[in-house]
Amino acid sequence: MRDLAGRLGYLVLAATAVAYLAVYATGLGRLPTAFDYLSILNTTLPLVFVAIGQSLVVLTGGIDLSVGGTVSLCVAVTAVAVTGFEQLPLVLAIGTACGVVNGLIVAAGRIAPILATLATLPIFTGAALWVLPVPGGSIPPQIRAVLTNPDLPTGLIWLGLAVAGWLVLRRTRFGMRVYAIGSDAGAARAVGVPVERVTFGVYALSGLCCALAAVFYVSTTTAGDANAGAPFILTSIAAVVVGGVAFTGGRGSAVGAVAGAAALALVIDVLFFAGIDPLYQALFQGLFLVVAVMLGSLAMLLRRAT
Amino acid sequence: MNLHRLASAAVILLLAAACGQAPQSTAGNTPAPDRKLKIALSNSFIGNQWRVEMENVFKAACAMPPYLAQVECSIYNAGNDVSTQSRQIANLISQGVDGIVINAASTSGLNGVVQQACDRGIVVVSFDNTVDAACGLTVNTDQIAFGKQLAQFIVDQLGGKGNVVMVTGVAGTGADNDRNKGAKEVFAANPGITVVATYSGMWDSATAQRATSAQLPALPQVDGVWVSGGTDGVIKAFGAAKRPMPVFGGEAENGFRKYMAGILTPKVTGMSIGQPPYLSVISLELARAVIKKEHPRESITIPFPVVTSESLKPGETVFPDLPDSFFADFTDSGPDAALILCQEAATDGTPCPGKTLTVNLGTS
Amino acid sequence: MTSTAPVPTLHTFAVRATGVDRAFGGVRALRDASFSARPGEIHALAGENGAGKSTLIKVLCGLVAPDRGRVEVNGRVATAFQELSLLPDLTVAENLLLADPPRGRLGLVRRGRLAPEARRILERFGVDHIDSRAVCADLPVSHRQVVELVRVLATEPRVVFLDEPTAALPDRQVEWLAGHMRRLRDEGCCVIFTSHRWREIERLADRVTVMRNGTHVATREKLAEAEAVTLMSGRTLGAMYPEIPPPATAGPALSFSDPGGISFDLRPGEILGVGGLAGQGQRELFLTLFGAGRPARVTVDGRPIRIRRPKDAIRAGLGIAYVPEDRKAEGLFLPLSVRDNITLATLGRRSAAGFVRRGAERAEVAGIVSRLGIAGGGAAAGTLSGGNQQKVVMARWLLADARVLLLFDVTRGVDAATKHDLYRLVAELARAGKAILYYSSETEEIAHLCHRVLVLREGRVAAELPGPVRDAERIVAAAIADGEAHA
Amino acid sequence: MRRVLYAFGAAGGVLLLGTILHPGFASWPSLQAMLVVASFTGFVAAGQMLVVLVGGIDLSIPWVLNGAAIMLTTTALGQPGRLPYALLVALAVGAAAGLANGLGVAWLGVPAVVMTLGMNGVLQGLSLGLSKGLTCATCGSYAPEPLRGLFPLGALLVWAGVALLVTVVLTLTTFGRRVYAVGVNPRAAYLAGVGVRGVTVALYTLSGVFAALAGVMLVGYGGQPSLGLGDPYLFESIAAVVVGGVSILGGRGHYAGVVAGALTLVAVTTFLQAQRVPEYGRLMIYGLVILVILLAYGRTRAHD
Repeated sequence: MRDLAGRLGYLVLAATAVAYLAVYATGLGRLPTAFDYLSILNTTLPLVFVAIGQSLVVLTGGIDLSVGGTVSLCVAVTAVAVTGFEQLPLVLAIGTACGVVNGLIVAAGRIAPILATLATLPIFTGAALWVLPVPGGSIPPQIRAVLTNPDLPTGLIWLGLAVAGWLVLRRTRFGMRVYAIGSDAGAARAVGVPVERVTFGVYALSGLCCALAAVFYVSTTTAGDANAGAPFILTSIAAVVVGGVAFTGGRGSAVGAVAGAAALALVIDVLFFAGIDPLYQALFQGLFLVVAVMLGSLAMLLRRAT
Repeated sequence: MNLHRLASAAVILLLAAACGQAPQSTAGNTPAPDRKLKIALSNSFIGNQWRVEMENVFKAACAMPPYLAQVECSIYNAGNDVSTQSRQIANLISQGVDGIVINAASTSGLNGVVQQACDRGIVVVSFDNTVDAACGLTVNTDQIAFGKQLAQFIVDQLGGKGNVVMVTGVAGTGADNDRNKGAKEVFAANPGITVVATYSGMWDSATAQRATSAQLPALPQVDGVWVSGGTDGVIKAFGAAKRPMPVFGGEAENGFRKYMAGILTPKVTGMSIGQPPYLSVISLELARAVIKKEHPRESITIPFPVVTSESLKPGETVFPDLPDSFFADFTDSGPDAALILCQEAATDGTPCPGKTLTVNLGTS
Repeated sequence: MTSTAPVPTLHTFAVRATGVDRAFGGVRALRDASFSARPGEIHALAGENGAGKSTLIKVLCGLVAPDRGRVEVNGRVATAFQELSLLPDLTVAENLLLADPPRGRLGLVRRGRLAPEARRILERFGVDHIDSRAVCADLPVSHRQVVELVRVLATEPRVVFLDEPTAALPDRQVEWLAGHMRRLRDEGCCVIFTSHRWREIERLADRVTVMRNGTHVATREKLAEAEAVTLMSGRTLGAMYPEIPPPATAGPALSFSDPGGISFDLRPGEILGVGGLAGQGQRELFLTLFGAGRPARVTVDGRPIRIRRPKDAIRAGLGIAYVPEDRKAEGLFLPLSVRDNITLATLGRRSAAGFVRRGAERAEVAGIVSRLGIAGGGAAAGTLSGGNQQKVVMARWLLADARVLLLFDVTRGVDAATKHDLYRLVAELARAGKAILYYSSETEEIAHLCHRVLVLREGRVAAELPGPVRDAERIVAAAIADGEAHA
Repeated sequence: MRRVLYAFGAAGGVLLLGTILHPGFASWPSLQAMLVVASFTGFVAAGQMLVVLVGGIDLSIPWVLNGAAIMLTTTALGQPGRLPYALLVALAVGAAAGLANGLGVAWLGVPAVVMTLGMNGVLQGLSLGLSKGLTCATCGSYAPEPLRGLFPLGALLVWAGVALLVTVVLTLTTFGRRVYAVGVNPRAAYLAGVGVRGVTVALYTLSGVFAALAGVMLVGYGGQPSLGLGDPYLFESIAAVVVGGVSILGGRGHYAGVVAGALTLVAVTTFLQAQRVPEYGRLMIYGLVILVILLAYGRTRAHD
């Protein structure tokens, strides 16, 4: 049953995918085409990356509300400053720097993560507005062709790399320590895990993931917007919980969060093809979130009962 | 329980379905003349009155001749989330619609998917918060002129001398920036005018009221107020603080116009310019006309309806029975009107009884 | 207290602490404590609960910085903590190999190798009945304790601290542990352990250091139990326990009958001891009776009553009270005032229309505080000493007029003087007609304080001894009789 | 208690700075205006604080507030006679939403973040769907006159009433004692016979009621609801609660501090606007102020 809770993300994704196929087929009388899959892939990628970063933080028992600001800032910088591949490291460095600031406040300042990142959220958002006061900017087509090519599934490569990156991370000592801290920070410290350093690293990685998400965002939309990050705050948290990562830390995986992100994207399509009155859409999205997580809680309860 | 395998199987099924399907060209460029056109409205956020009216008039227009017979309409909201809106537009492409009318969550955020729609021969018309993508058509008012005209009105009323407050909109959006830019140009050109405060009302009456209330006590005498949106809130704040009413230049909220018309007291002197909600209907007509090849493939800029305290007409440009937050310019007026709509179209989205809608796209 | 002896090149000590002070909040856990242990010896650290053993270990292994004083360590240190330091959501293998996981090329952890490698370690220590892929939270406590010990022993340290390593171990595993301790000692390692079982200290230790009240009392090679107890408590063995009055002859205050194998009557004024090795179902029994475990059926004054949650137990027409061993986790609200802590369970009785009647409350609190001699009445509960904290929890239930007291290891972590107070209090409560169910991890206490002792094994009553038993060995004997068959 | 003083100190500091740079910044009319604006945050934060006191969080505030505001106007139809009934309906909407949150969190074990986030969506869908986007032309969606007449002084009295009520409930009643006990140590509270789930459900319900009250007051202030009415209050309520010295881990904090927190936030915003700091600078300074206060509290944590 522990396994069921851990695999919640895959199950929800599978169920949503089946529902998607069903409503699509009944609505249009055919199955989705390559175009549909490609556009799902490309529009989901930014959330996938933010969700990976968020899941790392949640695995240590924290939460990162500042992802909204970090994504906004990196989107702004990407749209304004990136003229070729050589500037991409700059964006990644800025995202990581945002994460480093969070990491310092959380690990060294010993401020609760939700508060630390609540405070840095407006700071990063303000910086984004400063960089890009009006939506605009651009991204060089050669970058777009490689990242989110509208005609070729290049996004699959990056999705694969992201998942592979996670699997590699999971196989480092750092990865093991992330779980150790989330499971019981006090005990982890007692067995010699450098809790502060790992916590710091996790927030830095979350910042890096936000930067990656921002680059993909600009690549799909071809321009920047300083308010772009705001929706990612709550959707990334939703993706993480739907993906079966426990809020108490220590349980779940970033791949689950990726599945959760994909499921959330598919829900939009399910609602679309099911012809739900647009005014009621939020209702179903809210229910989806609560029910998905309730299934997870139920699985845990059953496990405890056995 | 092998749920994991089950899940994998479902995903594989999904992918298999992807490979099994040959990519299909979706929409033909010229539909058969007898077929109903499919035109969809993709709106970003339904969270304010203007957007609701905009959808309502769209809905009403679709239920009125000639659209009733010619067009099959659908409406989608994306909750101000760019990726949701992009998903919806992608799904519209899959559905094979003929035209998409967009009010965007981000002027830049939909460029990618709009380009894809264009590539498939779909006519894309964006309005209000328009899309940058070059292939798409736009229907809009001139936002810089909006800012300028309101500012000029204030300057003229004050005789070129006095203290002015600017209440701006949602920072980081194109419309806010353009309006502010226009206004600042005019104020800067008049050395007698001092801008004593600039703050954001978020295009929301309640927010504008709160921000103004908090500001006012620290402000010197204010002679004119330029408001990007939420004007009635600003007036209420002045009233609550018992400050003399300055000259207002603002949006087309019914509440503002009620003050201007003296329906609410105190009567204020002002100019009200609207971003008309019927932009959605004009966009619908443009899309229809372009698809039917009745109109060149061109963007249009429509003049915005302007009223002053003197020119207001109850029942036409100000509505005593409707809420303050209502946008009073849901219909155009006058002999050269782009279109005439009835009240219930805006309030309930129901068609105006026994009326055929004629939309004048102008000569452009 | 020679503070700066030059460090010899050939170390005569493996660890050494000199003049160490350490306080937590207002409580001084260590005061001018000194300690030294040599390589190649098994060194027992003895002392009552609250004497500072655990804190000293934490200071010696570097987990807690001393406020003052000096700590020297030679060689790699590994520590098994009293409160287990296993990570509950990780597997046994991950826990064992967290510090040094098997790595392949690129330095990546070979996750496939984790379980087999861990299994090899478990085999090496002869405990391969534990599944290395199991998640620790799912294991029984004794297995977790074994995993914790294996984790420590497998690192081949030069200095090993084992804090109460046998507390949750069945006897056979104690033998197993003893074997490994001796092996390490013979390999030149310094093994330091604490235990509350004198038998183990006598059998295993080459030297014993006794601590009391956070400071060093004596270090000896041979130490008889009687003398040790005197050293640890500062008083002689016999004087520790008060006379217990005979129980009332009235009918039972409470009858409990569990199809699982435990049933008993508890009479007013009776102190019924629950003995046995640690983790044999004592805690579950107490929680069940209090409604915090499985739903329970009890008979009170001939009436059957169902207890499904603590509220039921507290009401139930009889007032059952539970005083837990882990005050901080289960009993107290540390940042709240002593008053708030004491009156929480009885707020309803001192309120009018939902408002607390503060006058009545003040008077009652003042009464109970002075009756129990709780020091620091107005302060936050967190600033009190362990003994006073325990009294605060007792006070809560005395105010509630509880007729049945479930006292679960209430003397854990309490200094000798307070312990003595608590014994007197227990006797006094019995005299006042309270029915008391008593468990302690120190079997001595049960042997001396109880009218009757139920010895539990694997959740069932293995024996019932009439009390006072006086000789703790008899309880232990009853607890382990034919126990080997199960282990 | 020290944190409450810090919070008031912060508010006073900002007002002082404002007065130095802008004479009249802390004059009574100015103060009164700021107090009114702060009161909205204060209402919402009262509920948020109660939930935070037991280690929870309420993210459903924006649409509970909106839903209640819409219910009020569509029920009252602008007629003073219907006001009491409409008030009851609006607050009941808040209570129902809060109750559902509480039941989900306490009985079904759904994490508070998820439960309340989902509830926000559910309420958004229901509010928009059932009110058809609020465009009920016949109902003249106005707050009845008596409610509008509350401003400014009446509203401040309502806030003072709420402050008094919350403070009295938390410090003088048995319920308040139980709240702190649950917040500090839920397990021990359960073992002391406190109905932990009941307390939790009650607090979430109250949070819903306070969010609804904020909606009612905002409608009275602006005269009518707008759909984005609740959006600013989500993060602002959390910020007011933590600036007010309430521990996010639960069990510690006083409403007096939250009042100071709400005032501080409004004073900072007003001051920055008066300084004509551009939007991006305002956001950054706002964040920095919260951060500095948090760090100041962080330093004192070891002592209390």
